[in-house]
Amino acid sequence: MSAYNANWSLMTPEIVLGILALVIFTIDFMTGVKGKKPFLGRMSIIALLVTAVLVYINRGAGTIADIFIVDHFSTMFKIILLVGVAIVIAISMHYLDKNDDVYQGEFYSLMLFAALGAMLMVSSADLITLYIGLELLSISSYCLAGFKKHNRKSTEGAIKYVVLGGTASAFILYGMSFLYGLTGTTSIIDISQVISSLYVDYPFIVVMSILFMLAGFGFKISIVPFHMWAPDVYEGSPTPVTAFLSVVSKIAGFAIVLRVFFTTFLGSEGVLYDEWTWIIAIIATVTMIVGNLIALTQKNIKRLMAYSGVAQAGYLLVPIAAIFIPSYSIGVIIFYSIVYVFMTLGAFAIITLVTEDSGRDDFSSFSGLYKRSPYMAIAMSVFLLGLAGLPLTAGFVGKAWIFISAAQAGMLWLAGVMFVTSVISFYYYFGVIKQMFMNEPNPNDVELKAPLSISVVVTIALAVTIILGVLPGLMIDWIAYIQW
Amino acid sequence: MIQNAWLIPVFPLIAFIILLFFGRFLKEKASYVGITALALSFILSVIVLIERIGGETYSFVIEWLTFGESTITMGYEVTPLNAMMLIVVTVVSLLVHVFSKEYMREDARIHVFYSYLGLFSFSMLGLVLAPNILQLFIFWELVGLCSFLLVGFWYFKPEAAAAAKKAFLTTRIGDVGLLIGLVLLFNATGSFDYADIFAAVQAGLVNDTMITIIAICIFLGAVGKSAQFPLHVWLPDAMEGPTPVSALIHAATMVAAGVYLVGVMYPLFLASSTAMTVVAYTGAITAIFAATIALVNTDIKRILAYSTISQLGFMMLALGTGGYVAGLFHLMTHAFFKALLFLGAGSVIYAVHHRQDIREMGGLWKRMKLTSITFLIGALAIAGIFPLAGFWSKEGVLAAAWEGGDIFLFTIAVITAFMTAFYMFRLFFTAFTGTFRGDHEPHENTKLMTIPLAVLAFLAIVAGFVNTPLGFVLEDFLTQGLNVGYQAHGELWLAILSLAVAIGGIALAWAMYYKGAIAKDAFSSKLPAVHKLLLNKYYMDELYAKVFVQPTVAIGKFLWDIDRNIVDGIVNLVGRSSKITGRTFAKRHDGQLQTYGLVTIIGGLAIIALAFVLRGYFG
Amino acid sequence: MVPITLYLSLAAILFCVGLYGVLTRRHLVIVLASVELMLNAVNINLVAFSSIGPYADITGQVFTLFIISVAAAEVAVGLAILIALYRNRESIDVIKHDLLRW
Amino acid sequence: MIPNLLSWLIFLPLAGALLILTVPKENKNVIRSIAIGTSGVTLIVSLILWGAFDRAFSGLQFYQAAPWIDLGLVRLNYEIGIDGLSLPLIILTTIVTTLSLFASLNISERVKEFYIWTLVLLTGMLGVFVAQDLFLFFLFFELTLIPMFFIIGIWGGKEKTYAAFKFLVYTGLGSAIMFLSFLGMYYYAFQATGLQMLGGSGFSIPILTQIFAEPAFAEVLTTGVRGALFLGLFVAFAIKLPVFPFHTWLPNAHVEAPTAASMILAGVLLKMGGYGLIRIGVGILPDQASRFALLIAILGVINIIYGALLALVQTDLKRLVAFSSISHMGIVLLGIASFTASGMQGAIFQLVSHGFISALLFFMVGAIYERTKTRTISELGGLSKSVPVLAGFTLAAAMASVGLPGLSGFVSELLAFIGIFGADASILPAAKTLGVIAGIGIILTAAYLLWAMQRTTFGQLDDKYKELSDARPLEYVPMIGLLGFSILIGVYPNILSDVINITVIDILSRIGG
Amino acid sequence: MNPQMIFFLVLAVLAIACAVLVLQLKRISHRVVSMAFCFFAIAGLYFLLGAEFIGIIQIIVYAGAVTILFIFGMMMTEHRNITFSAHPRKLHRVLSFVGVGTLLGFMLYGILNMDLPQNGSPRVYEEGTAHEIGLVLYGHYVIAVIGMAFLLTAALIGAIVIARKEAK
Repeated sequence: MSAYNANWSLMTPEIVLGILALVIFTIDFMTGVKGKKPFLGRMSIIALLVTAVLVYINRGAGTIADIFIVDHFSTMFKIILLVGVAIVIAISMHYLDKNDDVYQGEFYSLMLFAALGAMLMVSSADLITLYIGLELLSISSYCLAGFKKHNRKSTEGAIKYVVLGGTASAFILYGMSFLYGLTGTTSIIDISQVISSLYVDYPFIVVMSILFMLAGFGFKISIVPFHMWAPDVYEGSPTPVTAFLSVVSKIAGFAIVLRVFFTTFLGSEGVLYDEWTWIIAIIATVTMIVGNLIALTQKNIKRLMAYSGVAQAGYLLVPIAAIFIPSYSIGVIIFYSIVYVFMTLGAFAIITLVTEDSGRDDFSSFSGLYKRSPYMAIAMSVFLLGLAGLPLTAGFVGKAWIFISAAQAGMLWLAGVMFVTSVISFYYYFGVIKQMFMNEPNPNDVELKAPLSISVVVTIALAVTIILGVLPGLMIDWIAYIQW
Repeated sequence: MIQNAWLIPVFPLIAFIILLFFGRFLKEKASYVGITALALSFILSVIVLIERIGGETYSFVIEWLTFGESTITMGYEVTPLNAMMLIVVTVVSLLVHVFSKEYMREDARIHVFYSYLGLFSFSMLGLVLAPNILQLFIFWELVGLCSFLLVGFWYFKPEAAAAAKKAFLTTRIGDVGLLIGLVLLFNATGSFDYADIFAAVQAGLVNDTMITIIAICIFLGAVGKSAQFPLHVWLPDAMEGPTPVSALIHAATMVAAGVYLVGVMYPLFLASSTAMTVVAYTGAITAIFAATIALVNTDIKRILAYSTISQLGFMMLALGTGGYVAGLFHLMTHAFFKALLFLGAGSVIYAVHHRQDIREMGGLWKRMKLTSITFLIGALAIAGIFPLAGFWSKEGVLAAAWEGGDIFLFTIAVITAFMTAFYMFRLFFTAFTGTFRGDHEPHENTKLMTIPLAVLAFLAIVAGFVNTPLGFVLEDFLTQGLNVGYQAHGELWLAILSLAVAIGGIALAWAMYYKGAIAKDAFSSKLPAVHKLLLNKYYMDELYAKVFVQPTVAIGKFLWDIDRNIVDGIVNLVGRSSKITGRTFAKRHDGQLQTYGLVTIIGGLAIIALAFVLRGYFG
Repeated sequence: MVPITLYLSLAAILFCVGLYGVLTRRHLVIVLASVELMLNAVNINLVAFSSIGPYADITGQVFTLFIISVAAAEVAVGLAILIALYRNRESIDVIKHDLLRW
Repeated sequence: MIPNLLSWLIFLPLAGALLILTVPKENKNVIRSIAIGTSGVTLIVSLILWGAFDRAFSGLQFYQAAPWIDLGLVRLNYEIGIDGLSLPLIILTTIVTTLSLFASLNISERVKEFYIWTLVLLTGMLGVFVAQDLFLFFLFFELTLIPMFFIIGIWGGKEKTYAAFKFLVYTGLGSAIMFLSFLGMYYYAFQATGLQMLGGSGFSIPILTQIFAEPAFAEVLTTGVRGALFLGLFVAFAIKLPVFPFHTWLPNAHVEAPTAASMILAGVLLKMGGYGLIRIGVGILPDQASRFALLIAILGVINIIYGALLALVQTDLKRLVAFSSISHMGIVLLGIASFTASGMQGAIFQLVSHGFISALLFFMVGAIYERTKTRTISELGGLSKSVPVLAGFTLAAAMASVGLPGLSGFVSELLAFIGIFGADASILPAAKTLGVIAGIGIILTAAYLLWAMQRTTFGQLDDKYKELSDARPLEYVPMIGLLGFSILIGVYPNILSDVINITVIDILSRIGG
Repeated sequence: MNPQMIFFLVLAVLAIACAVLVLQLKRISHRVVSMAFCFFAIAGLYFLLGAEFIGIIQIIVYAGAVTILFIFGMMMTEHRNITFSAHPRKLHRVLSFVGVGTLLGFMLYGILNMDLPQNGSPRVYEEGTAHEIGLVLYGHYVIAVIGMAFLLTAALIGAIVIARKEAK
């Protein structure tokens, strides 16, 4: 119970990452204000990977004072997030290479702090830690979004993000305050034990606080109608930050949604479960429809990815809404998250490469990419096909598993909505593919040389996307049988 | 040899294949390939016929198609009827092959022509040898194809192309009827084999209504192929093909296939009096209908074409009134003399440099002796002058019509016989007598063309003797082992009537077109409306165009509009509307931070409201 | 003897005033201030629960402490971004910042 | 016998595609040779299958099953096998694809990609026909979308983008409905068996067939449920087949696609719809299929007549052929709807036969277009004079399409007609009326094809087409090949029917029970 | 009506009034001052609730630091008496008002309908709340405190980097 005699070794990865982040920050200090510092990027990647390895080594079960949990769930999500951040940093290295006005050391440090926040979030079993983790992630993200401070779009995006993010935090907190007030505890596990009886006593307030928290979390994972910020911020942010937001923020958000809803709000014998699954189902439906429909109209690749990310969040909500066996839904989400991380980051690596090369964010910068860099064009196509959920990519398997899980729960209509909207998404994903393969390159665009970091990221993402698409058993056999 | 009867169609097939692949290199020599093949077929046919007369019989089948528990077989068998038909087909075909060598000499695509002829001969012989109605149908369609190809042989002439299409399409209408008929027959009897079918019909396994429907459907096929009213419109147009083709396909063999079909399926027709009546009336109407048009037409080939239609109607009439042998007998004799007339016409046309209007001919008698004589023989034969072949067979038809008991049919038959004699001699007198009215002086053609004429003339004279009151050889042969009912034989008064009618017709033609005793426009000036009607072939083509073709195309156009604008329009609309919806949603992203907040709040409120209203937390 | 519902109601009102401010004020500084008002409302809630709630214990106040710190940090970051924005755009009118849209 | 022959069959083309990937794109002839070689080997493998196929055994042959993805509650298997329904279509696929590769030799731009996509497409198509697991089936079904999108989109005609996207989204929606029906089947089977799927493999076609045939499960698998599932499947496959009113993607796709792709599209891709309908719709839900027989038959007749009427008024030769495909697919529906051995066999025959014939027609249209640069019927004419061989084959193809005996089209029409006229009145009322109306369709088919021939191969030759070159030697390969197979089936249909028959009997036996 | 109630009402009215004034006042500097008063009022409420430590912190951080921060923010941007052109989006305001009002309605409905047990007076901690808070903060929530430390570092770095003025 007490934090004094807890097994602090459970926190090793977090501690290591924190220290490394500070070390990197210090090194940055000591090497001057400006200038290119690619070694910092490499160090950050190593730090993240080391942490990921530590997380893996440190797996197992244990808690620190009921506020910090290490279990399969958190281990898995942490690894996903750390790898995700590592990839984002690899992408950033190219971006920072191209953009001299961005402070490098601070950029990497903030990324690492954000990663730390995400880790804290994922592991937390207490509303306070959860909130701190969330804010650590959010505040770092706000800064990162506005990091290109001479860019009007970047700062505009950042201010929108701060204001709306702050409001969302207020909503989460307001919801939490009632949970705390009515139970006297902030521990998720303790709350979960009394929530059922609490619900009997104060149904209105309990549901209201669930909804308030859902609104706040929904903001993080950008689901309709809490998604409004996403396109603007995605468009304004430096591209690697966009990647970061669309992957790390979102997946971390999903992790806490799962943690909170599946631990706390399930209620004993699932009493409470009926109260929110259908809401989630409706939100998922609206999210998929709105996200995909708006994406149809986009001409800016980053905005497109934002709306596509909204739609993807909708897909990820489906297993939450369609609970057959909770741990099964978690498996589904984890698999899809893994897949989503690699596909999205692979895509963003190429988007960074291309948009930084052309200086434009619109579709036409992809025009004739196949002629400029066949490998990148093919890889991009694979990622987009994966996001669209077409076969031989991991996205196909991931989506299929979501469908099947929805079917198992008897929510065929939800699977139907998801499928139909996926087909709609073909239109815009293939729109990009069309740009790359069927249009001629812009006259002044020459052959595109990819730097090592981008190539490596793309290759890894490509390999994962295809391998998990063909032999998903490598991952699924393992995920499907873990009792989360 | 009879077991090798399958070789009879195979020889022309081999010729076809050779010409298909090597025709280009053979050019004019292609004709030898064709002629050799047909000669072989002919010899074999003769042997087969002799053996068949000797009583030998043979049939052979292999499994062709299996489905469920049913099996369809293919093979060949020799029956009296098809033994006779083999001879008719091979003889005419052989002669046409020979004739064409000269006639088509100048055509660069003569090898193609011969290859088509080979394919046709193969198909026609295959049709004849078929032991079941499906196989018959298969070859039936193939002869249709050949007809299409040959009518459209001069494809660069738009009329020829149109005629070819028309020929195929019109017969196709009948063929669909036939197909449906034989499918029904199969479903009713479980087999396509003639023997099985007849056994099933005899055993009463098929109910009467069904038999009638099937018989009429099958007859529909015959109507199309044999150019019976109302599907006769294609045959006159088919004269756009080379004349030897007209002789072979559109006079002697293919068009007779319809009659042959009814003959082959005769027991089925006999089982349904309704079907018999339909056949008889269709035949009668066709006979007189076509004859009336032939009265006024001036195109030598078209006159013969209408004559053919009319004669085919005659055959149908005979079959429909129970004259099984009479119909088939007339088929045989008609094949010879009509082929003769067509080849004669071909010879004339060739000589006058491809003019076909009889008003531009005249006086050919002096210039083309042999052709004229043989043509005259043919004309006499078709008119039914004793003792030529036409006399005997036509008398049989009249006898059947009389015996059938329907005086109306008989009257029509007699009137048609009169008209036949009249228009044939109108043609003869106009084209062969008087003065030449063309611009190129015609000459007699080479032996290659005249010898076939002579042979056919000989056949036109003698072919009738196989079935005379002195000995009904053909009848005995054809009815062997078949139950086709009582066969009527004409009495003497009928023969005299027939002869009288024929002579009357000739006399009238003589008076009008040779002697000039009666003005040529004696009738047409009195009945201009009728004349015009006849000249325009009763406006059948126009009627069909108005009633079938144009509406179909109009419906097609209408549906095409619907398809593009409505069916596809809805699809596009769905696509467009999702984009529009998307844009509407996207408009909420107006860049205003506070709009975002508001949308979020309102969305959240909507969820809360929904949750609370649906779940009933109020009160 | 103030019933807790009054505190909670006060918090709710403050929360909504703050929210309304976020949604309608055009001065960005005030918008950020409104966010702070919302957070303060939450704090009132927490402290009220912590002290006179059904399960009164100190955790609520600890939570409040964290929220205050975070809010301060958030304000700092927010104002920093605001300043950067102002340098770029010469305006702190919310409505003017609609470069990113559709 | 070579083990895992079917897997070889499916993945050989993929291997070929990978091999091509390693060849520099300048070596066009090497690439072409590899592509043709690969598909040739696939063809040989399929012929080995043909030879080794046991014609007296009604179950799945060359069966192979391996667990693929274990999702905890459900296992998705790599389950493949063929029966008399799959085999003819496999042969069709390999033949048409191989021959279409010959037809694509005139493609000179981005050769490498083209062949890679075509080979991937081949894998997808073969996969559809061998898959015995619904999930695997769906995977391959979807897989065919991607290459086709690229092929139409890159090498297509003027409106290629529109056509490619329409194809993608429209047929993608079809797959969506299809997969939803699969999920529905899985869900209800899952419920029916008390959440214990037999062997955990909830998408296996043989297992689902058993479950849906089990009377004990009728409480869960009510008529309503089955009916809804069947209708879902029907709509899904109707889009692919395509059936009026879901056909509008087809004319666009066919017209814009390059020749080789049109050949594959019409020759094989449409067949996946018919195959799926028989294999899954009729195979798993036979009672529902027969319940909706009238609907299927009426749609079939509408297809025949509608397609034909539209073909009649087309001015673009290729579009005419496309509409003729729609018309001909009506025969498939009609055959299925009859629920007789002959009708069912007629449907399968029609799938195969139309595969050859339409591919040939598209090839001919492509060859003519390549030379004259126009497909507008009114601008053509008299081609028999300048390109007699091409014109001859065009005519032959048209005749085959018309259903001339001796060519494969006739056999399928005959069988379908025997079926429809012999249909059980309790399953399909008014069958004969429908049959007669369909007969009108045959006349219309003759009408539009002959009219088209009259205006293209026949008639006066325009001077600008005087100097056209006739067929190149390599063009003979697809022409003779496709026509040859059509003739082979037309002359001796037993070659096909002895493979199909036992499976058809097996499928039909499920309806009675 | 006990004194606590009177104090509460006064402070509550003050807090709400100041909050409203923050939104409604014309001059930006007045608004910030009004905000500070609001924070003071809230601090008063904390004292009323017996949470003296939080009250003090509220004054130090909010009424002090944050307010100063806002003033800085105000000074560094537009600090004169700026008037915006007429609000172009009336509908937005109306909708916002209705929306927020409805939300408030929901919240108040929920709160006022809560049947909470009456807890006489504020819970009293013998050694003061600061002591208790200290124990819990550095005991149970030590992880959160460390996290907080990182958060502040991150905010610091971010704020500096972004707000730093440099020649461009």
